[in-house]
Amino acid sequence: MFIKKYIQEIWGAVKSLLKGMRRTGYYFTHHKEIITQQYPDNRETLNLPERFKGEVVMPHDENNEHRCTGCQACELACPNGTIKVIFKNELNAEGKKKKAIDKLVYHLELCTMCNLCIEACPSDAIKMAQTFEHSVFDRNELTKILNNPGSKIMDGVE
Amino acid sequence: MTNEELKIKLAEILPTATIEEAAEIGPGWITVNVEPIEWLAFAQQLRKEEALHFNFLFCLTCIDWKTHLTMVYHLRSTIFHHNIVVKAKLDRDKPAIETVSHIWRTAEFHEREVYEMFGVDFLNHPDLRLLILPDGWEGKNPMRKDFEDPVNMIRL
Amino acid sequence: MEGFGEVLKMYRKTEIINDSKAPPAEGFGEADMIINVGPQHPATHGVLHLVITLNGETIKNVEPHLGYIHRSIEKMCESLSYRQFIYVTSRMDYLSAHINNHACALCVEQGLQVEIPPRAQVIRVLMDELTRIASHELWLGAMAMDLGAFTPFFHAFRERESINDIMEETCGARLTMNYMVPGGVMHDLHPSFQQRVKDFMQLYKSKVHEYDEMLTGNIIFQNRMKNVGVLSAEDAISYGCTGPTARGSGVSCDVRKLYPYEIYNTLEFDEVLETGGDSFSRYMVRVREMQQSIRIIEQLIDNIPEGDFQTKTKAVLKLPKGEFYSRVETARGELGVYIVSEGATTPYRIKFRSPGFSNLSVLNHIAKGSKLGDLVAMMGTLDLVIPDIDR
Amino acid sequence: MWSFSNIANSIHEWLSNNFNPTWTIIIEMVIAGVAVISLFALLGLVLVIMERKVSAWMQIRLGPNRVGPKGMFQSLADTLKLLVKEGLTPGGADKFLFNLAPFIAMIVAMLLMAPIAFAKDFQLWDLNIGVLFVSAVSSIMVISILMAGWASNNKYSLMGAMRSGAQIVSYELSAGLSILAVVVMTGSLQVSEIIESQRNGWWIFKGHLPMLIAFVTFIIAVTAETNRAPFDLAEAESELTAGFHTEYSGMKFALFFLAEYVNVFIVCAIGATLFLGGWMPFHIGKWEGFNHVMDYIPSSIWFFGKTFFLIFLIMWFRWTFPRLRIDQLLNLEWKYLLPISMINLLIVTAMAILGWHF
Repeated sequence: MFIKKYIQEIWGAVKSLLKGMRRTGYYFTHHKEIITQQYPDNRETLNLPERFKGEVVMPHDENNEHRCTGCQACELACPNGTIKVIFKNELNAEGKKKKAIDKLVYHLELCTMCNLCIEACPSDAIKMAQTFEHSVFDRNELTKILNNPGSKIMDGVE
Repeated sequence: MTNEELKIKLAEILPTATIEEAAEIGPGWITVNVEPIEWLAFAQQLRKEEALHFNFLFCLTCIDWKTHLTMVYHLRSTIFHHNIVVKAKLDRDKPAIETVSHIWRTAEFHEREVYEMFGVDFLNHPDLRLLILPDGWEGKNPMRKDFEDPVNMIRL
Repeated sequence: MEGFGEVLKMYRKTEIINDSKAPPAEGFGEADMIINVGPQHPATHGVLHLVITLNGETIKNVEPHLGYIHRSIEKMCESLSYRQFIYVTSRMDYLSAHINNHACALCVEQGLQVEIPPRAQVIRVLMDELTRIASHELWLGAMAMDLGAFTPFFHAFRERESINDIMEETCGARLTMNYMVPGGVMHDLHPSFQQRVKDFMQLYKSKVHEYDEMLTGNIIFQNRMKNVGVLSAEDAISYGCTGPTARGSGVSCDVRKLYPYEIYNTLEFDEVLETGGDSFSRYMVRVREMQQSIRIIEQLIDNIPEGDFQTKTKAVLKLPKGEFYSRVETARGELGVYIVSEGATTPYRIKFRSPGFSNLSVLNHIAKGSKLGDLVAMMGTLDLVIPDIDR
Repeated sequence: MWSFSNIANSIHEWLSNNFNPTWTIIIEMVIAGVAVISLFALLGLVLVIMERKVSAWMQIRLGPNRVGPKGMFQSLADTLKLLVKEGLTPGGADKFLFNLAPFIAMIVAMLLMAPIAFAKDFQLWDLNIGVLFVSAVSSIMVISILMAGWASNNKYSLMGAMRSGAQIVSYELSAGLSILAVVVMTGSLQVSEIIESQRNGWWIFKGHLPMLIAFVTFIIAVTAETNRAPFDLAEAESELTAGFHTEYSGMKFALFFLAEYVNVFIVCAIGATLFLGGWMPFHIGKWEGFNHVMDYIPSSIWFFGKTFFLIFLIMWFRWTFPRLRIDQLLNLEWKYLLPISMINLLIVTAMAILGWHF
């Protein structure tokens, strides 16, 4: 009786081990199941979803105009102090002084891609870009100015 | 047990406590304010009383009100599923309260955390040492309102 | 193992490295030694530091040293507004970031007294369950790796990655989604969401038996897990264990069942309970819980109501004076968010009752007297996520 | 038929004609030594890339594929990296023992090469106690591990070394007993004679079930003896970080690494020699045509094919199974493998006496 149990035990153990080996053996011979990708090689075919939060950018149109009014909503919404709006005074068409953004400083190194600034922006001036290769050799390069030099606010955006 | 019955029962156990019902905390959670001196006896009864059977201490924390500290114990029963909140007001300069780590073992870690973060002295705690802060931490208790972190990333 | 002890005794005379100021554990004998597991150790999956008193291979005492990844999230939140603080909590239990955010959003909504549109509720629950599966998949792989089986780790990642892809498409990020906002969710579902979730469920169902072949049924795995780290129901309650850790000991503690939030009371699912209390029971609870999550998703995926995905809330949120407590069931257990508000735009005090912190405290209790190799199995089945413990 | 023995003989003749006998022997030894060392290096490179590819495919990964065609030179790059790394000796370590340990591991692995017949008539030293020599020398391996563990002045290393000691000492028994089964059948300890006895069929086929059991026991025991998963308790990554070689770095670590792989090769070569007929081609009874075709395949290919099949088997184990615990490991040996192989040896002996084999 004891011998029978002993052998049964061994047989059950061996069977369970063989089952596992069959599974790994299956994957060893079925290379179609491989899921890893060749990352730097597949850059061209890499499709990131349009909602992917890579970094904050400010889209400009062909006339080098953006939609940012400088309302500072993004600056207030940011939990980390990532965004800083710097103003300048500008003369508008009627010769009146008008406040406009000089620089929209964005610290990528502080950004956590939480999307709160985009949600807060009333004029859709900023959006998330799908870039993700952010590594640089100098940390200062991570501090970005989002508006292009010489850019202006688009007409009709308040 | 309904909240009304629970209130009556709690008042029986500890007549000196003030019992209030704070609807916003949870669906009818009862808040019991106790004196720190009475806390240990009250806790033992909460745990032992058959009809109450508060055997699960699921949250233990402290609030710094600048004038005083408040210990907050969230208790529930795994049998009856009723919850209560027990609060005890502590002196801010020399906060001390009896430990409940022998009643609810989970309090041992939570009390160590409160000890280092708020400086509350838990009397008769088996192992009251720093848990999260590095060994040899000197200075103020970090979670108190008057603690200023010398390095503040956001204000850099 | 007599000789082993002798050699260790000799070795001990040469040098004792003990960075702990703790008094030596009770009954620290001549042949005992102290080793530091962590803060850099393959089995701790993070920066957990365990000071272990060993006698040969037998553990006499385990003392966790925490704080290596303590960011004082509770203190940070005191200076963040009610919209902002939610994203920080993704960094607590980063494997179930979504559920953490959910708890915070619930708590704020409780204070604001806002109604969540049904569509948002369904989206939240769907995302929660997907996150739970993803978290359990990672746990499964990591635990198998702790026990020395490397291959299931990659197989588990295959399923997890497909969930992450779904998350990426709808929420915009793979791990720390920040998809919850007070009043609903940030975006509407992606148009291909339903199809991709169905694809995922098909993948999951076609692969789930592989884990039974490679782990659950494996004799070595069973021997490593059964009767290891036995936790009784009384101890589980007393130590404040929640989630699969407590359910493995037969303690019914599923917040989704006991204190249902969102639409959980309308859903059909079982609370998974095992009575063994050992590592294998905890393992089985998690494995079966994944199937329950699949069941919940199956009920919801074709019945997502139309409508708003977000209630409009004010730009600046102010909670009334008072205290608010909300709890959800994360992949690791019960997460409580306790907000004390003074009526300002920022919380006066926030306490996160993290499941990992309480679950860790039980480690010393269950590890005493077992072998060093068992410690790994126990840590694996407690499913410790260190940022969740340290906060 | 092209054969190594012809080459060896012609070299020997040329040397004998040009030098006196003493120089001949010295030069021949140097050639043999160089050959062994280069085989060593080659085996290391091949086995490392093989392990990485096998593990990758089992884990639904692509595996190394950057250096060379399909990543075939990856292990060369690894070697280069390890060569230029700093070989650190920890402060509290016993420097002499610490630095000696990897070399002992290497020397043991090299010694074990001696009695292995790589092809027909291609053997360094066909000594008459070949199998005994192998099982005796392979036990020295534990010394190097113990040395490394002790000298590192690291508790993880020490525990790894201690585990490894307990493990190797116990698994040596069942490995020895299953080797004995073949020795009993053959009646000789000499490697060439053992191979010769399998001319009409490999022992695993000739010996019925008992030989199969002996073979399985042998594979399990040598997996444990070479500290490979699921018996890699000496390294036990998730428990002891890297066990006995936690403190080693650079080339000293590489030597341990290499010794491990060469040991795997050697035990598999022994297994192939004892159970699968060494360089003997695969023959099926009276199928003359088939047997003739099999004979055309060079003997070295037969030998390496069988060896690499066994190596693959051991790798397959490694990438499938979880690790055992130390007490379960010893239970497996003392409660299962040892009694089974003892009884098995009795049966084999009875079979040998009664001639119940083909």
